[in-house]
Amino acid sequence: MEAIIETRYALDTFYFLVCAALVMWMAAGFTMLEAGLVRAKNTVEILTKNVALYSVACLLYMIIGYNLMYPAEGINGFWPGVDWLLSATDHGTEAVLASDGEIYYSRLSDFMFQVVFVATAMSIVSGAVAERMKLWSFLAFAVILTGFIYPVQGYWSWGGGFLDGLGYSDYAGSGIVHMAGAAAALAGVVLLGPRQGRFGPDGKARAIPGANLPLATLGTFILWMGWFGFNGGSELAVSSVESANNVARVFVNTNAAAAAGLVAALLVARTAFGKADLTMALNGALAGLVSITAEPLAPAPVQAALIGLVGGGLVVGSIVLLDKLKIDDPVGAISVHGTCGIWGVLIVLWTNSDATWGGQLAGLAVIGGFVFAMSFAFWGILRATVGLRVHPDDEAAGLDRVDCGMEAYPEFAPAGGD
Amino acid sequence: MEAIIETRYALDTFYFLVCAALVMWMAAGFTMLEAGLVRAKNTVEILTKNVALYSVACLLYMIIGYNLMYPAEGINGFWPGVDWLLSATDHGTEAVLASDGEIYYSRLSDFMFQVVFVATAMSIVSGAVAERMKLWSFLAFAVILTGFIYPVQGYWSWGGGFLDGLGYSDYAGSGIVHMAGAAAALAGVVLLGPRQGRFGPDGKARAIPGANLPLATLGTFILWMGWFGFNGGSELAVSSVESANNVARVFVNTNAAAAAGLVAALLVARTAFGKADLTMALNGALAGLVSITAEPLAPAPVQAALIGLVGGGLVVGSIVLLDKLKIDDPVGAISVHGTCGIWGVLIVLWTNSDATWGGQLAGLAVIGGFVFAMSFAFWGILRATVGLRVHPDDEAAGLDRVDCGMEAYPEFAPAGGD
Amino acid sequence: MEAIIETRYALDTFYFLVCAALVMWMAAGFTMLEAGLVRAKNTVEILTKNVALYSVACLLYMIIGYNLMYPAEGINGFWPGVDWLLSATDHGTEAVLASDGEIYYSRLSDFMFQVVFVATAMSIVSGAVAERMKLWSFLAFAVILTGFIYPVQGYWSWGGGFLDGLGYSDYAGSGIVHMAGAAAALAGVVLLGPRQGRFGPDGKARAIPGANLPLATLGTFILWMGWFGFNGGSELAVSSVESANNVARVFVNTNAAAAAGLVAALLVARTAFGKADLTMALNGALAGLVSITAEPLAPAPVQAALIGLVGGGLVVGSIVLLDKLKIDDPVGAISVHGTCGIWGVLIVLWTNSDATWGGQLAGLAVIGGFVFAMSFAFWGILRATVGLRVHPDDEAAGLDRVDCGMEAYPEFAPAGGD
Amino acid sequence: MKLVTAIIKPFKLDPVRSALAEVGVTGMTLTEVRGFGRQKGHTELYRGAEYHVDFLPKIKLEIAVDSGRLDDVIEAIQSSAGSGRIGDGKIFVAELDQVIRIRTGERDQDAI
Amino acid sequence: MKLVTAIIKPFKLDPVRSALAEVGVTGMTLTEVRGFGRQKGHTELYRGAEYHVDFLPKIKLEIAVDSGRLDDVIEAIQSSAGSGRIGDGKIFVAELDQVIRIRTGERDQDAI
Amino acid sequence: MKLVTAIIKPFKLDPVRSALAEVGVTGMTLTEVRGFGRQKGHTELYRGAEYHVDFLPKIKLEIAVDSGRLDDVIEAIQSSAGSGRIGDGKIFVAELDQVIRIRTGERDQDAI
Ligand SMILES: Nc1ncnc2c1ncn2[C@@H]1O[C@H](COP(=O)(O)OP(=O)(O)O)[C@@H](O)[C@H]1O
Ligand SMILES: Nc1ncnc2c1ncn2[C@@H]1O[C@H](COP(=O)(O)OP(=O)(O)O)[C@@H](O)[C@H]1O
Ligand SMILES: Nc1ncnc2c1ncn2[C@@H]1O[C@H](COP(=O)(O)OP(=O)(O)O)[C@@H](O)[C@H]1O
Repeated sequence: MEAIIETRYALDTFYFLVCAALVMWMAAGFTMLEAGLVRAKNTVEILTKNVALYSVACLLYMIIGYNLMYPAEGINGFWPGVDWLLSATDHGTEAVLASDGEIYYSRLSDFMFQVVFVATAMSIVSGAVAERMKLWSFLAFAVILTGFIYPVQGYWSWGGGFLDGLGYSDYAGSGIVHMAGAAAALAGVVLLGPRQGRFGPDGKARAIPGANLPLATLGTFILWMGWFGFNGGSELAVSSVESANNVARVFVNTNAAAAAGLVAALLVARTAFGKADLTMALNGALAGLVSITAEPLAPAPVQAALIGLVGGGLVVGSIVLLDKLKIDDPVGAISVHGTCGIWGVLIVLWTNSDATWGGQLAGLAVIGGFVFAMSFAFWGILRATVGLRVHPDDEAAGLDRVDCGMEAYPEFAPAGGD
Repeated sequence: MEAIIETRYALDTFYFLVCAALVMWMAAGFTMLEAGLVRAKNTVEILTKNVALYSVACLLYMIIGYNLMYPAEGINGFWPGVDWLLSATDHGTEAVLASDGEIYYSRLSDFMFQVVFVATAMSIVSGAVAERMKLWSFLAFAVILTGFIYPVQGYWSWGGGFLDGLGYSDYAGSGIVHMAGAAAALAGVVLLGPRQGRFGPDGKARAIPGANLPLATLGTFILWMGWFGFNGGSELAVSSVESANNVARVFVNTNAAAAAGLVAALLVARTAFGKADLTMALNGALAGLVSITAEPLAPAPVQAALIGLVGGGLVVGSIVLLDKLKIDDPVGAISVHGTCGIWGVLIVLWTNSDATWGGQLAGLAVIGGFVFAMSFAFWGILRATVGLRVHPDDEAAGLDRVDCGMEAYPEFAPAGGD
Repeated sequence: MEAIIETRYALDTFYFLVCAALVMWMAAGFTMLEAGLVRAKNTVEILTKNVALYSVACLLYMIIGYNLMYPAEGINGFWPGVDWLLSATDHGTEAVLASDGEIYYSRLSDFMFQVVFVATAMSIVSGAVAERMKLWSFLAFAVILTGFIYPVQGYWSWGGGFLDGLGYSDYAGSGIVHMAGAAAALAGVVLLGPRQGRFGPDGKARAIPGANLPLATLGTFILWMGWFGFNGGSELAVSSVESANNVARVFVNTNAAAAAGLVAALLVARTAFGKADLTMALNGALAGLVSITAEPLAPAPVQAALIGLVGGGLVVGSIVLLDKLKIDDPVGAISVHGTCGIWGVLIVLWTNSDATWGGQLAGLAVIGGFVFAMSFAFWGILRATVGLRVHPDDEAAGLDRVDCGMEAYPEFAPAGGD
Repeated sequence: MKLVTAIIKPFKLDPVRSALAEVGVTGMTLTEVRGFGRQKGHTELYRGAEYHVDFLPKIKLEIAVDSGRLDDVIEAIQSSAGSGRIGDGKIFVAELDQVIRIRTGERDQDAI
Repeated sequence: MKLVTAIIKPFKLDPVRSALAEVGVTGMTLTEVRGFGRQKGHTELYRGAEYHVDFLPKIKLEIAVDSGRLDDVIEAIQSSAGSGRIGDGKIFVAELDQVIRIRTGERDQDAI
Repeated sequence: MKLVTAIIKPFKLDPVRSALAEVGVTGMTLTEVRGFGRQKGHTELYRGAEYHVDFLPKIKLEIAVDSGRLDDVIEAIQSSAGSGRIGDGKIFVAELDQVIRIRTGERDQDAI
């Protein structure tokens, strides 16, 4: 019997780690997606932002974030209390055996899984503010988001804080991770303004095509794959028949929602714009994924597909709408993660009878409001001090030269001229 | 004891899901491989085809395909009967415990694994018909192949139909997946004709170099990695000593066959053409993988390497031969999956004493004949109605502009002129 | 009880195979990293080298290398004895059950895990000698390194040879794999000389920018992900509470070291050069990974981060120093794997109280000395016979045309002129 | 007929094209070039080693014009391409013997 | 000596090259350019926002010829580059003072 | 004023630029072109099928010079661009009517 408990502990831990590796892989997905959708002259900078933000997120979450989000004992439902540095100790074999199944996976495997989530939230931001924000201001914000803003609101739902008490239901984080990232991004974009030439003198949106669509496609596939870990790992266990079934269902639903989202966006774009817009299709897949993330378990696969389908349609509309509002989001991150994050949180009500309107709306309002407000404040401080935006000449010449001193494709693309 | 059964069920399910994620990843591999081997002006279109076909495959297999291929009860050995929509129910814990090991993994994990296989079959087609076929005709065919043609022939072997009864042996689908995909592709290519300028006025083949060989190489590595899931998962279990050993052996053999295929193709190309042709080497690795797929378990690793070695040599010859026959396959898909699929099915006879000449030949004839004939019919209907091929001017200008309205590399490559 | 032993055997085997797939994936990482950091005109050749070296490594290790490194019975602590061809037999169920936990994973899964390690060692070499070495000379060396040099020194530590007896401690191979690869690379680079134009007439280093930095970034992410398998799999077991905890800790530490290495290199480069050098940041992440590889288990996560941090700083200094010494290493492989490999082996002393100065220094001296000397000899023989370096005109025109007869990006980049 | 060749900064393309349209220019040919002149390039560090970017990206416009329109065209370019900063570029004017429209075979004035 | 500059559609390169070979042209220089003229570009939607492609890909061939061969060369280009559709391109002819072959130092006629 | 156009081998750019600097040339415009001439291209096999590379990569330098400096400039290019092997390239010289510096409006000699 003890051997069985050990084996199950081992299996659940291993499952967690496999899922963590998949979610870590999403960092590469965001990087490729964003690098494909910006212009050549801003590519090194977006790459640098992405590798650096992942690293900053991992370090900050280790230094403070994880302890904030999952405190040994929170001060109250709002404030988790401060405790520095991730502890290295893990559950002893005896404690596990004595716990009667309560302790069923390694603490550090939990950290590993959680740390890649915070990186995901931050990755959402980088795409939306691309091609015009100062590198170091961005990284300063990354410190704040991953070390403080994200963990605190995470504590409210997943760490046992007051949102959990209000019955807010968000399986893998449509709201807690995705909408949170989008709210931080939106605050940044509002303060930052659109890229030069993005809106004509007549106010109409003008396209700025991405430099490398195969890269954007690869990024989407990576994200799709990584999402199996993101949602699949959020079951938090696999070692019983029930949890194994659940994980399988989460995989199937996640995949179905993504596929339906892609098809919906492709068809909507074809109808509205007359051509098969690949970038919309890619956004559609991600929209489907975000939409199903708040509840990938309860729906039947066909329901999951429908949820993704609506998400895929929504994202196209949202992107066009943001253009109308002159909110410039080069990669569609706010629409994918924000609009569809909200949709995902609300549609939980359809399939999960435990969820309540009150709980879901409270979650949206609290997370969206808190993250937006805090982000707005920090972005604002950065703007007032070191500045958020590069010099217009540097924006014209490209951020790569200014911030990084090198070109992404020195032999293919003419560097931004001056 | 019950806990053990549960744990093994969980382990087998988890193993299945990990393998499914790896096979899903192959969709990215095909996409990158094909995007690297076409010209810049057709790249967005091939990307769109690939992301869309994967999505269509997932939806169609959920709506009808899976039930066709694995019916609760087939009508007879040929016709599985119709049953719509994937059911959401999975095995209850009690049923599992009572089954005496008969039920040992989640039904939905099985679906997840199977659905990525059908996508693989369809991915094979997109490469062969690249650079000249209409996007929407292609996607219409994808609906037919993944919703009907593939599942029906899949039922005959893996679903318990008549080919299974005839003793056809195909471990992971050299015939059922790969040759089937190649047969559908061949039918399409025959009806479609070669790309403009592919064969000179003198009838000699002229090269049309691919635009991005690093992408093609990445795609090959992705496929190689994903194949561990493809073949490794086809053992269908891992939780006993024997099955675990088998999975390990399948991994080792799969890897050895790919490595040997690559080396063989590289050396053959070097000898025949005088230079180290990277694209042939990549095809060689895939050829080795396809060759071993019908029987990756029975051979000793050295035998596996020899099987892959022959496959790697065969693929080079097959590509040159198809050129002679004026069959234009931009990525070599028909040679890799068709020629080596046949070789893979036949060489089962060497190492698996249960396989019979009769069974293997029957499998090849039935699958190849059925898929080719049905595909030819559907492609033919499409050609007669909406048309298969883009206008010659549009082909010259590039499919990206016509079908997708955007360029893959707007800053690097001049768009196809007109 | 028997069922439990079987399940644990299965779990440990499966874990091994998952880790092996991740390490195999590192081959793609090295390929993309190197393809991104060379010029367009040498890209096909570096791709060909990488796919071929992986294949050669897999075949040679199967033919002879594995048996050399892990002989049934070594002749003595220095010489393992010769035994050809990987055997196909694996542990029978009875033997496993009777072994009292001694035999706990499949032999072939062990081979699978080990074979991807040898490929890693060889991958390190290809980057350092890029853009000027003859393809076939390189592949000849790959045969020697993977079939002989690496396995023999591997036997000394991991196969039970004399270094093991001296107490040399190297968990996952900072020395045995990484420094070994770097030593082989250094020997090659010394005999090969720098690329044309790399050092000015004044002796000062001149930059030769890489052609595709998104590819280099992707490669780094792939390596980072694969390293979870590299280090995580080196625990060799996961099925008990303790081993599961250990694997989790290895994951966390590996990730922390990489993140800290990246941040350190980015900051050091920013301070020293004035700009955020992306390529240095990427090297920093890899430096962190190599640094933690000799002991990813003993450190607390914060210690792991510090170890990686120092590694990330070291690598920048080492790259600049090698430039001063006119040692031309296009991708920084010698600094990443050599300098940080040494650092990694030494810093084991900080956190692992079993390690001794004597053991660690002996390991460094023996491995570094043996691999460098043997490599120097073989490179020297190759140079004296078939030659190591391409003709200067061919180097100017690009290796792609000479060795492979094709261009990596025929539509984007002008081929190297002549 | 004259061939006017203008080397301009890439981001000035749109204004120059508009200005030319206003003086009745309906055709031109654009080449991406790199220029070297008084405007100095820049030195960067890549992995700690220096590299010099001497040639800066420019756009070359070639415009065949009727001699009578020459001054208008020059004036249009000059007023629209200038940023007042070094590196704004140059205009070269050369004589054209013949101009032929391939499609119709029209020549000279009619072909422009 | 004359410098013949032909702007043609990219897919006409092969026929033009053959036609030139037939009239004895053994050397030329090719540049990838983009052209703007009567042939209108196209407007696309990318993510729902418009962008205009005004300049279309063209190929520019520059051929130094002996004045005596000029008419043959023009004729060869005209007959091989035409598709009869708008955008077929232009031929410009200008005078060359000198031509020098770098390798040998040969000049003018001999250097072509 | 003259416009000197030099077609050279790409790897000769650095020596040519230095040689030009020595004779006082401070500005030039560079275009990546492809050349066809006596130097034959090469035939490759890609996946067993042939393809011909007829046009080889070259660099075109355009240099506006004062007529008085013409000979120096030609001499500088010729002595620095030659490798003595076929395909070294050509120099073309043509008359320029006008040169204008956009930034200042300076003309002709002053604008070079
Ligand atoms: N003598 C010349 N011949 C050809 N092109 C020139 C010459 N001088 C300058 N140019 C071109 O004009 C561009 C601008 O010249 P530059 O001297 O930098 O600035 P400005 O014209 O403002 O003095 C250069 O980048 C180059 O392309
Ligand atoms: N005035 C001009 N100066 C320079 N190039 C021109 C001029 N007019 C046209 N061209 C070039 O010729 C190409 C074809 O011209 P266009 O007017 O579109 O068609 P067509 O020659 O059939 O009337 C253009 O794309 C452009 O490159
Ligand atoms: N008649 C020509 N008109 C324009 N460019 C030419 C002509 N002949 C040669 N060239 C250019 O000069 C380059 C070198 O010419 P080529 O005949 O190969 O060698 P060489 O100058 O040594 O005889 C060619 O690649 C081409 O760009």
